[in-house]
Amino acid sequence: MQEAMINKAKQLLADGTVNRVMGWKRGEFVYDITPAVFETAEEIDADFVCDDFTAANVSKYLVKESRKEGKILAFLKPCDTYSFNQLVKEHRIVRENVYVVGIPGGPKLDAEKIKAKGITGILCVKNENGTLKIDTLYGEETMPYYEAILGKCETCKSRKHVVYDELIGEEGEVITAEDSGRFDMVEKLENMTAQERYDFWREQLSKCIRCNACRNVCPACTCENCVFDNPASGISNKAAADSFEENMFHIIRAFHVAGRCTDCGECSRVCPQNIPLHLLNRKFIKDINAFYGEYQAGEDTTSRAPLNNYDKDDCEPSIVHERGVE
Amino acid sequence: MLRIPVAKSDELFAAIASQQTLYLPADRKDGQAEYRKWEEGVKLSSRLNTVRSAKDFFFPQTENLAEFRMEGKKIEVIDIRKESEDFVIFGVRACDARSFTILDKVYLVDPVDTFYQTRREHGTVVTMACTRPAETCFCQTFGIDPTEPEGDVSCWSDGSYYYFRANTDKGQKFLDSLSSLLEDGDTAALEETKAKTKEILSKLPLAKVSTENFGGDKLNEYFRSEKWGELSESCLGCGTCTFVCPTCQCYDIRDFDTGHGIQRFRCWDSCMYSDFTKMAHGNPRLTQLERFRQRFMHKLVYFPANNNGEFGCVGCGRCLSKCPISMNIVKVMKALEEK
Amino acid sequence: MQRIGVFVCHCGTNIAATVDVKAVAEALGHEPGVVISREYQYMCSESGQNLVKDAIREHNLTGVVICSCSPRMHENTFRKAAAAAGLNPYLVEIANIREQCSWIHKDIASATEKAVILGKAAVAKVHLNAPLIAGESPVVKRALVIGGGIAGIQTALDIAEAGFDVDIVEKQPTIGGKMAQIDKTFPTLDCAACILTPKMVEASQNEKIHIYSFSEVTDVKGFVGNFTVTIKRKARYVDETKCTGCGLCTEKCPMKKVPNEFNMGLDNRTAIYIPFAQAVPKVATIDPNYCMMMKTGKCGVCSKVCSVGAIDYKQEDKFIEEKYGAIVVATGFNPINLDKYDEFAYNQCADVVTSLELERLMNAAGPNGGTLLRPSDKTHPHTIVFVQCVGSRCDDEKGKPYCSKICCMYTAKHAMLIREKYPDTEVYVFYIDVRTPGKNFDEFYRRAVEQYNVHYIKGMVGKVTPKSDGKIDVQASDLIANEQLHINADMVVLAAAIEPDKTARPLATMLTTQMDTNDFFTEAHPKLRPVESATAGIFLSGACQGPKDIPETVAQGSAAAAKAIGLLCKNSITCNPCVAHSNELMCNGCSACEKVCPYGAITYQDKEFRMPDRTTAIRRVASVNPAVCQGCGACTVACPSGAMDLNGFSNSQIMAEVDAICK
Amino acid sequence: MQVNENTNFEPVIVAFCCNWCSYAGADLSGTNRLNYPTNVKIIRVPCSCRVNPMFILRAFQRGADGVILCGCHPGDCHYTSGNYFTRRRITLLYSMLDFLGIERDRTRLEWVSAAEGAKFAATMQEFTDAVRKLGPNRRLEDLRCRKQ
Repeated sequence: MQEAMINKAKQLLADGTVNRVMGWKRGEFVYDITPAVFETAEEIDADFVCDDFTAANVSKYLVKESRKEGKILAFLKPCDTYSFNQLVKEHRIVRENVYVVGIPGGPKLDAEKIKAKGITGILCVKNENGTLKIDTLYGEETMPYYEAILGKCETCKSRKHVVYDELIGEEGEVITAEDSGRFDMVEKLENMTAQERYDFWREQLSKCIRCNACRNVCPACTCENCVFDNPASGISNKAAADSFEENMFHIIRAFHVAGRCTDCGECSRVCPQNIPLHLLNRKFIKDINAFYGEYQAGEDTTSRAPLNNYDKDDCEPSIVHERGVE
Repeated sequence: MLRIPVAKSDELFAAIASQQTLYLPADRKDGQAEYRKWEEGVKLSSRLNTVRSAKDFFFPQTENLAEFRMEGKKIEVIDIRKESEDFVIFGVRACDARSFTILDKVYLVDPVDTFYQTRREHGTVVTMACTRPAETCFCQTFGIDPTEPEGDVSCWSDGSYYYFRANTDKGQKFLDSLSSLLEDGDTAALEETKAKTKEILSKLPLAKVSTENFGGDKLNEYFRSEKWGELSESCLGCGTCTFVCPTCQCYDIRDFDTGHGIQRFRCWDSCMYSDFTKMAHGNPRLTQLERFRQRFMHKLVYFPANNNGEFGCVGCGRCLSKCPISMNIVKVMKALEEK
Repeated sequence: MQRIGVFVCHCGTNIAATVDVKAVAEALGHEPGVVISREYQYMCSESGQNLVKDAIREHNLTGVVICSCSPRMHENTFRKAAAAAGLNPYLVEIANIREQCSWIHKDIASATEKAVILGKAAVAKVHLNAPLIAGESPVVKRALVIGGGIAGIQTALDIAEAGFDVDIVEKQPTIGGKMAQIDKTFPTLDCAACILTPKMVEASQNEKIHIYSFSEVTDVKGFVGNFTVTIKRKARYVDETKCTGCGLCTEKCPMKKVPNEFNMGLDNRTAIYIPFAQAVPKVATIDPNYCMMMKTGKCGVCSKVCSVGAIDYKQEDKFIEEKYGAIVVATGFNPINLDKYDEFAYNQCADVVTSLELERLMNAAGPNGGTLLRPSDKTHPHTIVFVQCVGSRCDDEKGKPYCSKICCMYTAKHAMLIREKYPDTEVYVFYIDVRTPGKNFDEFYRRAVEQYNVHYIKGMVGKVTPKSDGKIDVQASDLIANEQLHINADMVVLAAAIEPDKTARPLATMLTTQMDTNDFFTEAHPKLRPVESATAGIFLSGACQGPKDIPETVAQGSAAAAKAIGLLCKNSITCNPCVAHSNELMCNGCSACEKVCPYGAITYQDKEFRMPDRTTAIRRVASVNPAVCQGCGACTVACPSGAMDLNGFSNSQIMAEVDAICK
Repeated sequence: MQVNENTNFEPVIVAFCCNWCSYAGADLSGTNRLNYPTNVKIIRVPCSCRVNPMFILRAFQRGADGVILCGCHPGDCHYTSGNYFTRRRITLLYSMLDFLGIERDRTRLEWVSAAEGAKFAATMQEFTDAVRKLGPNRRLEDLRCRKQ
């Protein structure tokens, strides 16, 4: 796959279709891959990588890149195409300036999950028939492949590209909620008592260090000036000085992307404290689906976002009282 | 050397906790470690290090500085400072231990930050030598020997025993208070462990990372480097690197209206944030490139320039594993060195 | 530094009996920024207002808080008083301590405590109030009426009567609309043409009225008082200014087999045609789909016979742009298409007709010159069955959920006319209900039943089957007698539901007005603003808003005219200054605000900005038209970055109130 | 759920009312002298759709024990569609607060027309009682703002 992508990138650079390539650059270790823009075939040959660890969603970079001179080639995984489309819809990405090549998606691997097994000194990771063989400073370790799959890939919602100019590999299918199980955890929480839910979220959100990684990586969070950075908003803050601020930041963050979040899972991927932030977004998605009909943000560029829309027969907020457990 | 069997660690922690509050790295459900107050049942983590560094104990993420109360149209300033209690941080790694000396250079020089100072005075640092360094470790780059950690008390483990050595008066006092538990013992097994660790250290992927091309005199060489553009391109501008960093020491001061008074507090700030240098007249660092450059220039050039060549990094590797897009100081150093 | 004055009203004993007004004034006097705090018997009285005015001047106040009755009562009074004393009226805030405090509480201590909190909230808010200046926007003194049916004609005549220029845009070659096709009108049974055509002539002769027939609105820009409308003048291949309407061309045209729309396709017309004798403008139009000259280049008869040289085969669509202060929508209705109603055999049998077709069949200018004959064999029908509610009050997707309102009455009319003219004809009407609210309506219906012996049967027609002998079998149920019926009919007349014209939906988009799910235009308020749309400056006339009969349509046409005249009378409109505004530096250009704005007040522009890195960039940013914005604030919440805020109810003002209340 | 029935707890209740229906409805309950608890303090907004979830959270932060939002009945919005947007936003917000374990009875949305003075008073009484039963807001408060 990587080979085909490199060839495609070099070809499109050579024929002048694009003047830059958005992809991933190899790092110091097997897993520390950085999104990068390549301008020459030499750079691509040297550093371009696409493997089990190229999980980063590069769509958000295109907000800036698509406003630069010339056209850029972007390799987008199925999940990334949803983010891309949503940004096109919100006029954040200039579509004409991006040449989208759809590439197969994951599952990608999560180095943190390997480390959480106590495996340290990772030098090399190989998947051999469902077993990860990990070469470490302390000898070879193994673990089941599926246990190292990135959280966001475990509950993949779609292997279908919703936008592309060209496709490498075969097109996949949208995965149903039943098959992906992506709402299972939300449902589990919904079935807890209020006290249990409260305790769960206190435990999780109290870990927050307000590094803003979740916000800054989020392809839906592209505000010119975030309300949390704007002293005039009345709610700006830097570090949570009280548990309220931890709650508020995450409620508002999720609310601001409600109906726009494509469920790309980047927020939870980057959280240094492993807070399952995607559950908040998924709660909104699940509610929107249940209350206002199935809606997948980023699926198209024309439909009205559920929060900018209404139906005269919408349910009342009292529905909250009728569902689940108090 | 004074030692205690690992099996008796609960007894040891109970004894410490009976005198002062004890904090130590403990495992969280999610497979990561964090400092936690010791109480019955809390186990010392076997992980290499905590997500958040130990700097939190002396320089917490938020801290109240003063309060103002308004009575009618009068304003009263209230000093909210309370004498802090003595506390012990157990199991600090060599990198984090070194970070305290770096923070001291910022906060204990004139004008002394008395909030920081008070905490330093009340805290006893018990370090723990590393035995299983990770691929992200590069403390050696900054002259740190993880098998010989600093701190008020240094501690080693060979798997069977914890060995202790006091480095300061405070540390000595601490060990004295535990004398009934500690026994003198042979260190042969420990030396063997250290030797093994040293062998691993020499094989670390980042063992060769060197500071020789960096330092206070490199301002002109690197400030205008063309590499910054490419390096900072993918930076999200989040504060993860800053907030997991044991040596980052910047803060913002803000006022919060509680409804019955104003709380003046400080909280960590990050030079990666767009409003970090925002002033009344504007912002001198307008792009992520400038902000990104600042962070690394500070650690590799400005800090040594002002602190006798000491770098503002301890090689703990937290930013290497936590940066959402895996951009970090090692990559920056290597890129800058590439001419 | 703020200098705020607080004025606490006793309202006689209305407030003072349950709220310790002195204590309230005392407590609020200690609030930061408050420099004077007074109480008075009746703050709204002249001397009370003078107290406020004097304090404003004497203390150079920057804000005023009145603790009194509801702002819905006296906010304007105090705003005017402040303005008279030289303080911007929007620097006044009211704390409602009467309706929302003294009148609902009995305990003085707790009512006083609450009054103080409400006062504090108002003080907190007024700290953040900004002086607002109501903008003015000029009004173009010309109205546009879209649709030239009876609704549009009535509206245009009334507006012209008031002395304003008004243009009618009609997509057909003539004005007149559906009423021109109707034979007689209920409940008076007078001839529709006799009352309509004089109005058409009046419209065409009125100097203030300009008729753009055979034209369509293609674009609407602007806002109340200042719309710019693009009108497409479709090519009719006849020079309107030259054509005298002599009709010679229509006589000579060799292409005579064109279905005549005016007669519902029941007879034919020529390729060059004038829809009907009294058409306005009386100008010929060439139908390019049938004209031999246009299709094959061989013919040119009309051009040869036209003595004034009005024929122009090369004419093209023309676009003109006009400015208007007000727009009245009068796009009317159409009967629904009955293709899906196989059970009524509408497409299978020529003798199953719609009510509008029946109108033409009975009309003197119709295909049979006014004699009612079966379309199939031109024989006189002896048994006619009327089927009500075809597609009206319908649950399934074939029809419409609403009542078309006019069918009961016109069916009674048809039945009566037939029985009057052809007493040997049996007339059956199958109905669900007979709905006859309206002046003299029920009497009319009863006359049909009692005097004219029309057979009204409550029940549904199940199936209409054409038989080989030319008769039609109508199978129905009589719900009252509870029996199945078979009627051997000669003709079946279907009361087809009516629906808004298909052009209405795209027009609503252009006008940024709202429609309901049936594509009827939504009025600004269902009870209190029935002829205005929610978009300022757009008014609704006739059946485009909902099914209506002629008198109602005319009444609404005149009402819409009155509203438009009210607007056109003004030289400029004072805008509500409490409108949304966008901070362009923070705007993402995402369009969320635009999507939730009910008024189309938000537009996007690409603007050049100096970026942080000292480059310039084109950014898409929202801007609010203050003349159109009504200040609901929907956009402020839709905006994720907080770029959108609302004057008078800003984020910071509301949060200051929250803080003050919760403290 | 913790119930504080024996204490003298008086909840702080913030009511956001749209100018055209609910605020007028509140005025009407005043005009008709229909009593409801003094705990309720009303903030006037042009339309219920002006209420940002931020305001509701802010109220809880600053010490409110309950927040109620009132607007025109669906279909009767002065601005034609504002309350439809409100309904979606607030439903999702309340559902999220519930998801985080915040007591459901602390939040409410009620449609009150200008003619429904009696409904306004009854709703406020009912809501205040419900919040009083829940006791002070502890799960979504800011300790710094707690009254000393």
